[in-house]
Amino acid sequence: MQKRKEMLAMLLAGGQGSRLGLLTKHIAKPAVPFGGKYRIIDFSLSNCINSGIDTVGVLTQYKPFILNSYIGIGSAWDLDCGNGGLFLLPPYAREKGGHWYSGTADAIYQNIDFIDQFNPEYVLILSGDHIYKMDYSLMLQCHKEKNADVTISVIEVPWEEANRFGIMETNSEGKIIQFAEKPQNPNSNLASMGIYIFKWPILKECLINDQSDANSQNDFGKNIIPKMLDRKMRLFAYHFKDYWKDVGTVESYFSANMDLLSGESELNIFDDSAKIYSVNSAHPPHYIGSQAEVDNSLIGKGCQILGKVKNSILSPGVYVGPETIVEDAIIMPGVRIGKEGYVKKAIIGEQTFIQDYAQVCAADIKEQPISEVENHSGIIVIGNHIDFSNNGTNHKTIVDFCNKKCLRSVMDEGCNGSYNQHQKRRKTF
Amino acid sequence: MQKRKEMLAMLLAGGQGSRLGLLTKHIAKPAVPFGGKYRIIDFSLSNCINSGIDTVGVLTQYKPFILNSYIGIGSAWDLDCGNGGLFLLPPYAREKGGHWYSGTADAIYQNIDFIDQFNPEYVLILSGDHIYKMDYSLMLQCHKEKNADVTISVIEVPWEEANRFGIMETNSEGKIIQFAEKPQNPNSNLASMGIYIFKWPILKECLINDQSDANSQNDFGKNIIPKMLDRKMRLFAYHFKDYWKDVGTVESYFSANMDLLSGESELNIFDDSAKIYSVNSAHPPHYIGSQAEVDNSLIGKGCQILGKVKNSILSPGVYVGPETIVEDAIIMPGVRIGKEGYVKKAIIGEQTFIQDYAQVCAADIKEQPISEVENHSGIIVIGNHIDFSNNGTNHKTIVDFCNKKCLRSVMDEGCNGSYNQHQKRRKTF
Amino acid sequence: MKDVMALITNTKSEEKLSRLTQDRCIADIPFGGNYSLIDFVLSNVVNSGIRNIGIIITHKYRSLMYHLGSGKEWSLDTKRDGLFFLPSNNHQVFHKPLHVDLRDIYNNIDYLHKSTQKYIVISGANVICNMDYHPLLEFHKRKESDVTILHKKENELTPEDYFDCDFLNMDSNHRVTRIVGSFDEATTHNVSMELCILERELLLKILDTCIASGNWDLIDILNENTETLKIYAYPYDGYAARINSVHSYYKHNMEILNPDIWEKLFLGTHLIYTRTKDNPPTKYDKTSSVHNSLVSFGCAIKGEVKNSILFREVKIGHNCNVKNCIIMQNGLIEDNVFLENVIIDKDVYIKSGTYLQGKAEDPVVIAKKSVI
Amino acid sequence: MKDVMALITNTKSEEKLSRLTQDRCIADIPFGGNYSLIDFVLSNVVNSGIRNIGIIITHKYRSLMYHLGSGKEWSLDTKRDGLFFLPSNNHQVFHKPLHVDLRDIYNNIDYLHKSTQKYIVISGANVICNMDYHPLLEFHKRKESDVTILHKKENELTPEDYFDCDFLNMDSNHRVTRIVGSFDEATTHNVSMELCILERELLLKILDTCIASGNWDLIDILNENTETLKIYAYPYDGYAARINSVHSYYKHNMEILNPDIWEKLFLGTHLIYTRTKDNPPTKYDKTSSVHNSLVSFGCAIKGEVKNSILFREVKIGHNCNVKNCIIMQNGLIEDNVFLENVIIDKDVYIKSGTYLQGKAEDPVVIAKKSVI
Repeated sequence: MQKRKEMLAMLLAGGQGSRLGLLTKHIAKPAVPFGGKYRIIDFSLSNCINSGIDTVGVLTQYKPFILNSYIGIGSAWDLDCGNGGLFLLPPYAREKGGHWYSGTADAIYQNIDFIDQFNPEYVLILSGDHIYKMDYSLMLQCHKEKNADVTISVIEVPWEEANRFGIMETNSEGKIIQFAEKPQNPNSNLASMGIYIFKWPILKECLINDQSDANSQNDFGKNIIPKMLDRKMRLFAYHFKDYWKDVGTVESYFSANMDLLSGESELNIFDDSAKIYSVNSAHPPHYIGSQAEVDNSLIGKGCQILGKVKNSILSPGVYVGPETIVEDAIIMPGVRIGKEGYVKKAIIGEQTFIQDYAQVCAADIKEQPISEVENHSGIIVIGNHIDFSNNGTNHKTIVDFCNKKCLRSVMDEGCNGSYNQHQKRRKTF
Repeated sequence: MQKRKEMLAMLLAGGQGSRLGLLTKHIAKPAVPFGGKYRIIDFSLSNCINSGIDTVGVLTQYKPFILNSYIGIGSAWDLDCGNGGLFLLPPYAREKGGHWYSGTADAIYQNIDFIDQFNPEYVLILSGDHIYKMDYSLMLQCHKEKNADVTISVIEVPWEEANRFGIMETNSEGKIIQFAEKPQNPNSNLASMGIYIFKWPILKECLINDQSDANSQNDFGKNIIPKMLDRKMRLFAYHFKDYWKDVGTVESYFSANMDLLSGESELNIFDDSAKIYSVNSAHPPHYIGSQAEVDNSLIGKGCQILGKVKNSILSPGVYVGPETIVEDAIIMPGVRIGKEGYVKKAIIGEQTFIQDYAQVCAADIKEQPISEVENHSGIIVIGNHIDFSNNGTNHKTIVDFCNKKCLRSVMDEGCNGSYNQHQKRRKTF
Repeated sequence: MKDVMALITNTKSEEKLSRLTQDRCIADIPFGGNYSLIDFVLSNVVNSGIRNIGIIITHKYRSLMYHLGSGKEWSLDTKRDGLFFLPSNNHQVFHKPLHVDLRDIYNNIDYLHKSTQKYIVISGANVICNMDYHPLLEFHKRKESDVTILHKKENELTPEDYFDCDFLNMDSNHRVTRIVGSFDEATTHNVSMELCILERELLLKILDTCIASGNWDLIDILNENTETLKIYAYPYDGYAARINSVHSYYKHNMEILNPDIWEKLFLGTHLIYTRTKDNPPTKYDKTSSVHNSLVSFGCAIKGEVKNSILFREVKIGHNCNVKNCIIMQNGLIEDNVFLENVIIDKDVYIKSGTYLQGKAEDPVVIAKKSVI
Repeated sequence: MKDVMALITNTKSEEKLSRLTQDRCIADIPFGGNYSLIDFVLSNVVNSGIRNIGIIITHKYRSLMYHLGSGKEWSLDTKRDGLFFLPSNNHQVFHKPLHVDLRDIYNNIDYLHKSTQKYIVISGANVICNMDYHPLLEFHKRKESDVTILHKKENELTPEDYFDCDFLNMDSNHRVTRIVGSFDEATTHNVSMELCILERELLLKILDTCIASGNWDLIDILNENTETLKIYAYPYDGYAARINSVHSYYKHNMEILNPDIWEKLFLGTHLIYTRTKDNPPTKYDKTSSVHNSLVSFGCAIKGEVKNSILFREVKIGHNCNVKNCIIMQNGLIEDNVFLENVIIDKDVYIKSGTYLQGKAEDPVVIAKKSVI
């Protein structure tokens, strides 16, 4: 009784995301919290339902537990509908054993049977680590109008950054005539966003073809697309002009979060017409104390702010103690920061407890201090579930390390970890 | 805010089930339909919720797609509750790549983190291929009373079959003093049902221990339990006295189904007090035609019976054409059997179409006729999604093969595939 | 149909169904072995892609709310839109056909305001069919219609079947010239199916005129405006049954024993959803003999059953003879019972040896929870 | 608590809350920045492990039903038991305390019959607390009590707060000797929390006596039977607030700005669940200045806010000064507005330059959807 689907989406959510360091130590990249309320995958899944796509396969592989239980059957995005649905697609064992997904194209290849049962005309390939709002139905319309074999969503990037992307050269009707992965001397500044619409029969044939190529890395950007170009197939570019960010590194993750605070962010999460849905936790409204100050920040549910918060994003359930200053920071759910502390340009992982008087501020040193703390180009990242307040354990070492060596301030007056120094700074906030 | 769980269940649902032949060619064993309405896993999951267990991890590995989408987040069993929940646990990749589950104990070992987050006192280990109704809370009570390290559920088996099971020898208070896997000369007829309650800290220690043993197969029955016995730990047996069947082979699967038809089946699926829940499909009531006869059978929703059905189990959506006879058979969902056919002692896979006048009856020959048809000790098994009515394709070969060579009748008058012969038999039904 | 919402109104004129509506509304009358009447229109609406559905509830609605529950079975337990119960504060019985008392809708006008869809389908709950509304919407758009009413051409009319129908008089172009309440006035046999589509804005305008005029009968208002409003009739040619009396209830239940109709209604355009129940399959004993019957799940049959409809968990004892009967959920029929032309409501217990015979044109109705 | 079911009754005496109940019942009055009153008792019930819950609905219940939806947020969209709406056919206002009109329950007696649990908790919807019922059940069993009533010792009573309370007179063993309706007759300050537990069978027996006697007031019946029935009082010593007037509504909202009370109520024994809404986090502008306030999500704040409660999607413009206010969902406050001691209902639009000041003991209430 399954009716034919015009288009289904396959969402690649299995990558390790190692460039996000401690942020993906315990969870898959798409499950990393974002923007004081969301997880990264909320954007792609909300885009799907807002574009009228009700059938989504999510390819998982790396530490998927939290991602799986977060997604469930897609109820949070109304994807648990009778007709379609959300399907988790981990690698699996067959009669002759199992295969891990060895590349983006291989992940789709191993799920050809899954796609075939819906007998779709088109397949949309998405990544689970992009922050953007997009109506895929407009891209599909373009795909149909051009009678394309594949349509690739592209965005203009600054010329000086073009050498970091897969760059498309198009002719006047939008047909892709050349594709170069990270070109030294780019002829274009149209970068691939890693979002593809394929005619399913064509993609299927290309995937099967690619599998027999022993030299292939089974990757869309590196193998499938260049081969299609070689075979003179119809590749078209779809120009996307709104906000889009790949949050594959700590730096881009940090700046995408901070973009939400700049008054002019093109990604309007306050826009009701294409809501970003997420799993809602049962937190109460947040409380801003009598002595608190909150300035240019996003504050999530259930926070208790007794200190000062500036240019920061606080996820649900964060506690900021009295006389503590939090500035330019992203604080993950359930973090507790004690009193009279100072946090600057940092990302603090879920459920971590920062002790009273602690100083967590960006360091200008390159070394990796200790496994639970990382420095990514001046952004301090602290892992999940660490209790620095527990002075009895070996966490004390970390605390001392943070305070005394690693976490020197980048502020002009420096950071020597002294309490008086900190008091003075707090007053001039 | 996660509260401590007294006990959570881990359900082993990842095995290939190769002894079920064609029945598990496309799906995991726990997802195989059973009893005209259920899938095998319904029994274990219903037992959990009926025993008050609301947190269940399901370990999957072999072809889990249908199983995963059948289970979802456990709504069908009311396991999608705020406090606990049902969690699918496929093998996954870590920083250094992934590991497939190499044994029952290894599968639990790889999910120690999952269990630890609930901080349970006890862990219940279940299999996904048993047909039974059991209140695990009674077993837990026994476990607590004995202050056992592990309690193993056991059932009395006929002495002559004891050499096919893991056999326990117990002392007068139920303490296990000896354990033998498939003993030649059993001293006891108490067979392990593969259902264990462990103290979690003890199990965890045993699992970690077992991993460092390079010779271990990481199996509960073969390794973990014998080692615990060696270490003089407190192993107790819990006597289960009701209906229980491991449906790991075609023969046991067939007979467990047929047990439902014998008036005296100890497994009362009509009992309301401990319902077996399942995902309900939107089929209408079934229709019994004017010329139909139905005799000692279970008929599922949405069937259309125009012929004769005897001692059989028909799953939802089966069509039996006029003047067709179905006898001693298990027909899977959505099967269509044309007119004037004959099916005897067979299992016909989901969505398979049997053409008009076809004869599918048990053969006394041992050879494997063709890949879509198997003979298991006289029970014919036909695979899923085969359209024998499509004479244009190479399925014709299979049909002919079935009719003329493989599928000889075991009925006294023999089966020569002739239509007249069949007509005569039908009249004497 | 993302741009369409639906309102399901509860038919209030239930005199001829009263033996089945002692403690339920018409929308919740059991039908076809497993369903409530509302399941059909609700499944049609959902399967046509409509996701914003309001159900007007007037009285005796508890069992209906229990039946619909969270709306999960119809995929309506969603974050966006979903299923809304709209209480009518108006308890007056209202007899005009199409059975749309606009006061009920006006009473929930903020729901209409809050909804975002352009079109609205308004339907009663007592028509049984399996239909996709896409062609209706296409027709509505193509004709640039203001209001499009669904109708069916019925050639074998009896006054008994259609005593409370509306008939659509129309021109050759399907434009409705008048909606008439009796067969005598009708120029054709085009029976209204109590379902229409119009723009939400137009409905709001009509409600405005209601306040001004004090006339709350949609049919009256349409009849008064056949020149200014473009009212079209869209013909439905599939199987449809209208339940307005015990007579038609019995007749149409028996009708679906025809395998063609059974297939059209249940395996046709789409599936009909209903409340999930965890019952085992039906058990046929060695001694059973069942012919030309529709049997739900969880039944256990030992005796003879012919031309009958058994709802779930019906038990039929040895040596019973059940002919031309409808036995609702949980009926317990002991051994040696004879039943012919009987409708047995839920939870009835018929003791051994009972003999009950109704007439085909006037079946006996046994009330819910009776013990006989 | 698998063996306990719950009935939530709707308090009917709403004179002193009428400015907040124009188009909602008391159970649906917004509270604490994100909740409806019923969320507290419903979360207590669910978190105590009760899964079979009936809610008696009388009038103006549409918004309540919308709020509760499928029951998903409270994990009540289950196959077994779950959430049931029980219509009261009784529209008469009934003034006795504990607010249990047994006619409402009798009207749904088949729901009671169908339920399988041994005990039943009956509670009103207008008490705010975060409580686990396990100790109450333990107490009830230990005392071999017939009826156990929850109470709280209130030492700082004002007539204004407790004008419609019941007080429990009891002996040293917590056995209730009399339930009195006014403070003057009370021998202690033990205020009834409008929640009791008893066996379902006993409730059915009491309903039998109601039919015989014509007296449907549970309190009367208990008072008449203090010797034959063992009625005990179980003391609650956590934070609890009883909402029975605009005065107490305002007072208790302001009270939860105390961080200790905020923590006890929301992060105490368990979580308080409410309807899910997909709103972004709240945005604090560079120019904002917020102190001692409770702020829900989806707000955007540019001006000054002090000692106030903002529900979701409230927008506060530049140069505003908001003090001691409750602003419900979707309030749009333009620039340069001054508000002090004001309760603003949902969807209100306050234009630039407005100045509104109420008294602390008698706040201004701005009705839903007002434009000022």
